[in-house]
Amino acid sequence: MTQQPSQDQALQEYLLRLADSALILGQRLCELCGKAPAVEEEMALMNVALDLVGQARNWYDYAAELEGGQRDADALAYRRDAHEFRNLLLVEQPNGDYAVTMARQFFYDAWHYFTLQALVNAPDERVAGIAAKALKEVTYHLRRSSEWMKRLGDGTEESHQRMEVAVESLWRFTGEMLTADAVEQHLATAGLAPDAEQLAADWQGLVNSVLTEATLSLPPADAWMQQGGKTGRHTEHLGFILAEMQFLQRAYPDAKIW
Amino acid sequence: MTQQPSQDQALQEYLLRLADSALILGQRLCELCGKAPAVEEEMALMNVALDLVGQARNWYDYAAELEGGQRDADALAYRRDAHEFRNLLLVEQPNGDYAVTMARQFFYDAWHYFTLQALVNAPDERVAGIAAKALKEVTYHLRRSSEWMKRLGDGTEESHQRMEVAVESLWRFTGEMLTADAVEQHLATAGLAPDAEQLAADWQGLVNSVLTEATLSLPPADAWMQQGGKTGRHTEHLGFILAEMQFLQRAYPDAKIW
Amino acid sequence: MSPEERAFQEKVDAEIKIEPKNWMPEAYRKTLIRQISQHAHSEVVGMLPEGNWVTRAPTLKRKLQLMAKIQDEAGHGLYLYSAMETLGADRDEEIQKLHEGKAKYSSIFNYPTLNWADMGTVGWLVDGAAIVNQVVLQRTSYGPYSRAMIRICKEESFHQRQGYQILLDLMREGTAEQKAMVQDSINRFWWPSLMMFGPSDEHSPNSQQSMAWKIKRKSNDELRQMFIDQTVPQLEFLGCTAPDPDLKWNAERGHYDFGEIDWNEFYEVLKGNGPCNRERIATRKKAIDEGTWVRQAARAYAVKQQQKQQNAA
Amino acid sequence: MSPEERAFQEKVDAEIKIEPKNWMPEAYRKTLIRQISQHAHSEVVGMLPEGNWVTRAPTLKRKLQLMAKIQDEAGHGLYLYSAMETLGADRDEEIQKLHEGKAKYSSIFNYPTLNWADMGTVGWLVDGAAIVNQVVLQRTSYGPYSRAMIRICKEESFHQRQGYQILLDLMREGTAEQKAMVQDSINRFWWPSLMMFGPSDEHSPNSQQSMAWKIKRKSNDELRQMFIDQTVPQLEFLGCTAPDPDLKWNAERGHYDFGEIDWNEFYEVLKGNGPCNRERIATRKKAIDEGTWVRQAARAYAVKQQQKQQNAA
Repeated sequence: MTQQPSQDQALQEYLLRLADSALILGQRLCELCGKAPAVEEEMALMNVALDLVGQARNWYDYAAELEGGQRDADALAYRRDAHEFRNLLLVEQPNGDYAVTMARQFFYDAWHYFTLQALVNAPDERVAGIAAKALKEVTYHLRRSSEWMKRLGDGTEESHQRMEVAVESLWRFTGEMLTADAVEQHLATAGLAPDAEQLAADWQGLVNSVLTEATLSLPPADAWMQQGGKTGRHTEHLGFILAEMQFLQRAYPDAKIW
Repeated sequence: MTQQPSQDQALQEYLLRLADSALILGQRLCELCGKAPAVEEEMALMNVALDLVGQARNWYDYAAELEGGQRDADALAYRRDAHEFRNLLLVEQPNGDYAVTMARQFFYDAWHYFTLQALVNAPDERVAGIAAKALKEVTYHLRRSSEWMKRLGDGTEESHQRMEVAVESLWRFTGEMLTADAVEQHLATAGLAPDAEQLAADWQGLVNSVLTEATLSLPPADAWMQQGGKTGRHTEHLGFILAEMQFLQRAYPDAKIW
Repeated sequence: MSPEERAFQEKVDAEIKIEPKNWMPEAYRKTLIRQISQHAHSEVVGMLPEGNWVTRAPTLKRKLQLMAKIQDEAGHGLYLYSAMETLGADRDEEIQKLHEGKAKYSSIFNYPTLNWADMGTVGWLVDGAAIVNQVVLQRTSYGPYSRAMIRICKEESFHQRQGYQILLDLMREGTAEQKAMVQDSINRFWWPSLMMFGPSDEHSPNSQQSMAWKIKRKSNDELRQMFIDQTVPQLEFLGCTAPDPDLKWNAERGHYDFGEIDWNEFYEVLKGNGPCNRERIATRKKAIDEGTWVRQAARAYAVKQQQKQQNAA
Repeated sequence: MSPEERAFQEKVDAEIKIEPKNWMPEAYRKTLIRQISQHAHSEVVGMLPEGNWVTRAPTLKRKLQLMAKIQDEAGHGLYLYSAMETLGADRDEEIQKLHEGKAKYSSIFNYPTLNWADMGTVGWLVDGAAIVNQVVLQRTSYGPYSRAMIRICKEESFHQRQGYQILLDLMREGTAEQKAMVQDSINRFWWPSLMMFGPSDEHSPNSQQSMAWKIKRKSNDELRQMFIDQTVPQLEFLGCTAPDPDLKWNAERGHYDFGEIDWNEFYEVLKGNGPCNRERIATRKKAIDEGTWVRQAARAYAVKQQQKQQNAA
């Protein structure tokens, strides 16, 4: 029984990681509003972003409950500074060109998909429920971003070149997703987080097969990986994202409703 | 004597206009840190920005005193939202390429120079003093930006073309500087703001001569002019500038020192 | 009138929808292409003033609502471009015209969104004005356009209620600063919304023929009056005012009287001198220009896939 | 040793400065060009982590201080490039090498600045470490470099005190959140600052010759120890801790003992795998590349003006 609170804390922390990553990627996609390469993409990007922010809200709601209700989902999203955010470094990277946007999405979607697949079976009904709903959405996200990897990788010479650059430049942010720290190891044994080895194998398998089909080079397996997002040590980008996203809540702290 | 408070209010409003324009242009120049076309330009841009933010602080200090001291200069700079800002629309426009950066600077410097030249003789010692100090700095700013107008206008074909585009695209924001509203008219009669007609004539004279020397086209005299900055109706850019600039003061409202 | 023309007009008069394969006068086709493409462009350009706040939406709920609204607008753009294509027009060409300043879009989107309450006001007033237009267009004579309108109107009405709710919440439970945002927003959007119905009837050139073809079904001034009559009670319910000292109920007419629109501003915005005309077009042009390589890649990939399938067969 | 070489070495030994026109060994020239260009690049790249916060400085006073500091750094870059040019090197070529990853700059700038307190810590620890190096370099054998160092050191000391004052103010009068920023900042910058002195002496290849030429005057480990000894009391005065459990006063040695540096991290950052290597170089390269047309225009204009003057004469 003495383990119980510590597992709750670990779960709370883990829920914030899931929520923050979804929110920040959703936010990055919001930045693209009106700037996508086609109207169809406007719709699809906003659709994906909408799913992600919705999922973030569900995870925040549960995290807030576990915390004891001092803060609600909006407080978690809008009143924490960068060092308190637990999102993956990958999702805070700038949109770049559409190759970067899509490579970032694909690497994340693949991780997200296998993560949710594990969480669907979590012994915590709430986690399993949110994951099940999210998994349906993310299955589509992954299909879509995989398709774009192939279209751009195996499209024209220019698109191939751009996608090679995108994959190479984002690769260093993928290691963090596949390495479990103590929090995640602890939860994995309780079935509340995916088994790290399995997740890494699944992710690498899928990524290898999609990159290969997309005629793209596979970055070296021993590439140096950046770490830090999950423990609040971010890149310089996150501060600017939050300054914009949180402005109204920060500037009008007395507002009770919006 | 019943006029006195109204003149103080007008002066307060006018000081905010001077301060906000200097601050926001300084902020835009800060965004260029590390991104200028040469190290010499890094130094010069930061130097100009430093002068402008310093001048803004002086004007804010005085405006805060006239207000009665409820707010200090930092509160004026960091705790007002966009609709309370009184800067010219010109200075909040994005940096664009270096032609845009320099055309924006030149149009502003020319206005700034003639404005300060008038304020040096203001019957208010404080205003005259701040203006005198600023005028020395702005004399250099104007010389520098005039030089760049000529270098880029009469440099290469590419630079000429870019400068033509820059001048044309920013022209619509220059009318606001040269049109006095009731506040400025009221102050002008008391010698606390430049005479609008004189200012417009001086500005147009200088701008015409520099553009001509720079082999650049003069935009039509009857071009449509955007208005609103001086009364708080801005372009969509200002909100983003403030979200970034004010983040720390907004996010840590309890901080007494920084 | 040729026999074909007569037959066409008889169908229109009998409220039978014209379908893509039916014969239609060339001028009817052109007018429709112009009108539907303008409408499609408006949906897409209309995403920009909202995109301006979607990254700054103040709560998760409002952010999700705004994102859903923007997604709907992209969807409307797509339906409308499809309806336009049934008339033989090319989407890329029409978009090209937009970027060259040769095609129009609703002028309202040349006004900036300057505070959060604008997300309410745009929903309430701008979508509200659009709906007044569009409700009538549900009965327009061209089938695909009429059907697109029916679907779009339903979603727009939802957006309009949501927009009004934003304002109502702020006015009822907001701080003084928030209430001031709402009034400021209404002050800025009131007149531009009235301008959305176009010039007054005496200055509206194409209206007569469009009425006969039932592309247009009510005059600009009629629609404007309808909008004002339905909007003023909502404005009063909010506890806000309009920036129009002449606005008042006229019991004799059974309508609200209102002040003279600043037609000078209207025509300046139309000419490209609105606060955001340049920015809106520049943003859209940049998106499509910078997306060229993406669309090319997608086409190249599709061709390769097709070839592979053919080779396999 | 040739007679020239002997004469050169005798001057160096006698602490007589070598000046640009004096004969010098080719290896001395090359080593100096490499060292001074690295130093110049470091000043310029070093503006970026501060540029990251200059738009967000929390008060006008701090903003002005930071702007002045950045301006000084650009100035330092310029002096140093000038000193380097006296050795026959070309600034553009050396900058090109930087952008191609062939020239180095201080690795410390590959760490991100993540909170406002970093603007204090960078001044205190990073400039502090730089000064320890530079104070010694004021007596370096090459005249122009030595003189540049004297001027730079003076300004750097000012920056360092200002940086420390930021931290002191936050620790004395700040909120709990602000104090946490300071400690977090020190935790992140402590080890990278110690790494600024380079590899330990046993792994430092070029040191011996540089010592003989008096380009270098103390070993990496000596300098590192000096820095630690002066910094720990300041750290304690702040009321903060270092992320090093082995850090403690050794009365016998009369120095602070400290833990083993993570040389793996050091070499990874050197190889380009630091948190910001790519971003820093990409930013600089973009600035110079996108500035090409500006510099070309300035040159073209200068030529035209010269011609005009000649024609007039």
